[in-house]
Amino acid sequence: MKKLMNKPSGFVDEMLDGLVAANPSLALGGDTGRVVHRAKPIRSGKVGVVSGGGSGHLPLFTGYVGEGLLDSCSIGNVFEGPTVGSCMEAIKLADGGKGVLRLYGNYGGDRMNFDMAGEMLEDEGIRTTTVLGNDDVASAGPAERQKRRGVAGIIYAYKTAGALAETGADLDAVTAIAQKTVDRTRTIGVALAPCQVPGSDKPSFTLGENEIEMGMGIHGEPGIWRDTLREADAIADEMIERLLADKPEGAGKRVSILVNSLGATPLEELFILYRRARATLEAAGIEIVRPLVGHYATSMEMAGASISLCFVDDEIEALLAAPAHCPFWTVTA
Amino acid sequence: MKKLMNKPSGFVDEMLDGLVAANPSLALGGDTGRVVHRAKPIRSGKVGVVSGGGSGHLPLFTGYVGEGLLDSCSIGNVFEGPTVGSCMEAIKLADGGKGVLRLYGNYGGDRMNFDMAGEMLEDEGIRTTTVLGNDDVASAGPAERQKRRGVAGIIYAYKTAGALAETGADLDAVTAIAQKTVDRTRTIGVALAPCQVPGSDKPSFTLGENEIEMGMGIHGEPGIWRDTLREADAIADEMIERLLADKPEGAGKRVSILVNSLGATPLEELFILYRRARATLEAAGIEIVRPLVGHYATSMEMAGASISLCFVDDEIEALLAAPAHCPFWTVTA
Amino acid sequence: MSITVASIAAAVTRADKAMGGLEQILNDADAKLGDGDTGGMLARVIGKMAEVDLSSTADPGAALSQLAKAATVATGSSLGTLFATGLLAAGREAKGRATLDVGDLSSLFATARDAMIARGGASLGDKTVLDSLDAIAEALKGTETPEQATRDAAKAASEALETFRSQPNRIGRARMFGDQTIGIDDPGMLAIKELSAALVA
Amino acid sequence: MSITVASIAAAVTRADKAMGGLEQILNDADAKLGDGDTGGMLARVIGKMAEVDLSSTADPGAALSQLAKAATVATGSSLGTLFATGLLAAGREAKGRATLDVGDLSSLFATARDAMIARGGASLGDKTVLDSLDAIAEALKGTETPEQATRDAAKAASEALETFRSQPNRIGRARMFGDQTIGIDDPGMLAIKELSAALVA
Ligand SMILES: Nc1ncnc2c1ncn2[C@@H]1O[C@H](COP(=O)(O)OP(=O)(O)O)[C@@H](O)[C@H]1O
Ligand SMILES: Nc1ncnc2c1ncn2[C@@H]1O[C@H](COP(=O)(O)OP(=O)(O)O)[C@@H](O)[C@H]1O
Ligand SMILES: [Mg+2]
Ligand SMILES: [Mg+2]
Ligand SMILES: [Mg+2]
Ligand SMILES: [Mg+2]
Repeated sequence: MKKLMNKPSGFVDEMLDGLVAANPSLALGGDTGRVVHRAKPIRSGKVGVVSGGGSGHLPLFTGYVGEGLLDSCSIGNVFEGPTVGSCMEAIKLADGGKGVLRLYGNYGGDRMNFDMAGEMLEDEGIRTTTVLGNDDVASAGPAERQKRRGVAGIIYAYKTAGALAETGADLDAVTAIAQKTVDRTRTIGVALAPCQVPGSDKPSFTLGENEIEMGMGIHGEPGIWRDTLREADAIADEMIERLLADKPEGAGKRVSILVNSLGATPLEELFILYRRARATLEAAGIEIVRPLVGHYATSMEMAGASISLCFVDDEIEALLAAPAHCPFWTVTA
Repeated sequence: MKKLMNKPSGFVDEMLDGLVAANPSLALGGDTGRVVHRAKPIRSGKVGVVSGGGSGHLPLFTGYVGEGLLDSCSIGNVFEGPTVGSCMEAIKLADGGKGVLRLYGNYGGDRMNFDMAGEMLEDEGIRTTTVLGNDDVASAGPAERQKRRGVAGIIYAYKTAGALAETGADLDAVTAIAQKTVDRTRTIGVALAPCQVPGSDKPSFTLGENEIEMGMGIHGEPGIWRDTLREADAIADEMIERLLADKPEGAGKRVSILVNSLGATPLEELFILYRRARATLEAAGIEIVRPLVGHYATSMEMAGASISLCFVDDEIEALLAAPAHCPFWTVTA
Repeated sequence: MSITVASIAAAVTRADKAMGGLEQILNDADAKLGDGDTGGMLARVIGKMAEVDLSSTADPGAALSQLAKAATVATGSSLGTLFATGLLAAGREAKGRATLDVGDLSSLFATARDAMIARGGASLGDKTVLDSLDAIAEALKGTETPEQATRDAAKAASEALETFRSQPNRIGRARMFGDQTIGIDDPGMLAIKELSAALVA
Repeated sequence: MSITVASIAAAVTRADKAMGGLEQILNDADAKLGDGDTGGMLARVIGKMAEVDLSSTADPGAALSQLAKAATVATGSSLGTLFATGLLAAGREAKGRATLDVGDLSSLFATARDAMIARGGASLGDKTVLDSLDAIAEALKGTETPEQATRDAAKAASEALETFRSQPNRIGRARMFGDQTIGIDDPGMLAIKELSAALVA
């Protein structure tokens, strides 16, 4: 796989350099150089919202630092968790004296690092809470929901927690809305072609000439089935069906939907998927609010798409509509 | 190449369906069903700005319909010009009584269709002007600039013409700013891997395992050289060098830059390119204003990137800063 | 011998039928140099023209204009638009005349050719449909009967194709291939040859 | 026989040297089941630890804590963080004691092991570093001299690797491969085996 890059060892740092150079609202911080935070220091009295994860998923995770979204974000090497040190730095940079919500995807390594970072900061008197994104329905059954991985759907929790934090709400309230949003969000992905970690000599997985995998994880984790490519409508139908079969408790008749490219899949194909997903949802009596279609959480040049549904209630819907601005997502009043 | 689609013959119409369904600010119009226009009818007394082109380049062309940008856009099959009929319909939908600027890329077929559409509407009393995007420096030498193709850089002219039109300026003024913006914009692309037209049984071109092509057109038109992949910094240097060697008359020391993915190339790589391009420009004493990095003009799943420079003057810079909103580009005051 | 709205409609029907067997042949020819859509596009354009109801159309000029308009909604390709341009120009020339004479055909083809040159910016000799139309306009100069006209046109289009085969394409997508196009038929010229052959009674 | 800050520093230096030859071996082992970075990551972590200047550090407990902190900035991988967690816990247990005794080692390893279980959520028997540390803690119970300690530890780590080879991985990336992991060494366990062997005088 050809990549526009220099030495693989510089991939992440050069990418971060470019990201903050192109976006003056972002700054790169910490001794580790692996924390992206808002250029404007956090307002005293505001609850901080921090995330983190491996590189290779832009706009996730760093791209969501911005008004009404994240305050800071620690970032690891490609597909590797952020270091404990950078997690500590991210938390400190998001500390406005009212505590910090750690909001990140449910991966073992990331959990260890954020947990350890939190413990090591306890003596500095920073109160932290944790909410784990676990939207990927393909990664474990409904009975083991707490084992599921976090994927694209986490941006809904970024949005609601970020919006509530801007209002001056306290840490418990910000944590609660993030948890509620995660609890009401479901995602499933379908992979068409792999990506390759810079410096690696082979792709992260292999798929046959005409083969796809339903439910594959964003690092190539095994999914539900592998079979020949079929029509987009059939794929959309299965994805929506699987998401609705996993409807959260308290779900009403309104959802926000995110049709997301895993990287190489172009907007044209996303809109073809969206068209069918929307029709299927409407046929099921469900109304779509604030649809999102685009590149929101990728795995570099992986081909495929994911569909996320956030089963909103009035509170979530209002927070999704609140103004927000980061380099990759702008919501205007 | 695997695609998330249904029948190839439905690719464009289903894509357009999804596009307008996901974006309530857009509507699909005309008897041809191949015109995207603002959902809100054009304000009487406002000059209309219309564009058009083949499908397969999202967000181009239809995605730039929105406040402070385009009023309407005609769209053809993948990599084919829009029909004369749809061009006529797009012009009519952009007619607020003060004339319509036709602003599109310099391709023979598109020119014929827009020209013919304009002529056929003359008896309806709609005054039209034409500005052709011709930013691709690889497609002809500086002496034959009027022969150059239009590529990603046209969005700068969308922005300035769209912003000026919103102020109530007349057709001549809107045409003049579009022409000035085109005259001051230069682009070069580099291709890493091809895309495939839906329904075709082979990619639009072929490149060796480790081969790239500098200057290749967005439909695979031959470029300047074909050679082995090199480091991103070397590629960025050559691209910037070629753009600066073609500096327009009157260029000052301020440029806006657009680092654009041709489709499959992920944001990570764009930021690595941007980092170097910025350093090289600064070393040349040039200051960057309003940088853009992302998917702005693609060729479906083609891999590669383009760099555009818009050599701004005060007027252009102010118009780039004016508020604008379309599904893929938001500028806030 | 006069050319009527009915004979124009009959020619369109015939061309439309002929496209059934030609579509793939023309696509294949275009695939060698371009994007392989000449056949599909022409089938669409001529199909739309065949749908036009000319039964109440006053004169041949109006019929040509109506056919041109039908063509414009069906295609965004160069050839399709040029085709419509040529029809529109010929229709304008014929406008108001109740009937056309076979003797007018040469001039109508020349008018179409010139409008297409103006629209597309190509020149005679670039190995395009223009060269076929030019050859037809020339061949029809002395023609007196419709039968002779179709025969002469078909012969001229066939000869033009032969003549230009050994030259390179100088316009459109095919131009990118330069001298590689020598020995290969231009798909637009091939289309004119095959369609005019299909009109021979 | 007592364990001093100096002997801890010496062990780190030795491990750091050993990583030179081990990095590739461990990467290769990880590539079979995971992402092929165990060696690179450990080299980075132990390298950072070797850079720590322990010369003015008061006691072994403080030295272990300092090393743990150095480790946390160098890695985001599971094993690296677990490594730091274990060091931190052992450091906390030893805190304030001017010297440690060889007889304390078994308990320190057990403490590290338990902290790592708490942090990572894996269990003994899952075929991870935990099983190696558990075997070492067990083996060091009766040990009296540093020489005997390193020998016993190396032997225990080696035996644990042998024992678990025929079992499947139940944690981390390797878990995805299920029974395919039978017969393959866990890279973390292999690392402990090789590093403890390198510490044998
Ligand atoms: N500018 C032009 N002037 C005259 N004829 C042209 C021109 N461009 C293309 N053609 C004719 O059109 C044919 C190609 O038609 P078609 O495949 O429909 O176009 P496209 O290149 O848009 O796919 C060519 O073989 C040539 O004869
Ligand atoms: N949760 C865990 N508990 C205990 N040991 C673990 C755990 N996760 C991973 N390991 C150990 O770490 C090793 C892998 O380390 P490394 O390659 O650095 O991690 P990563 O999977 O993050 O790339 C495994 O061989 C295993 O021994
Ligand atoms: Mg063609
Ligand atoms: Mg074509
Ligand atoms: Mg690993
Ligand atoms: Mg790893």
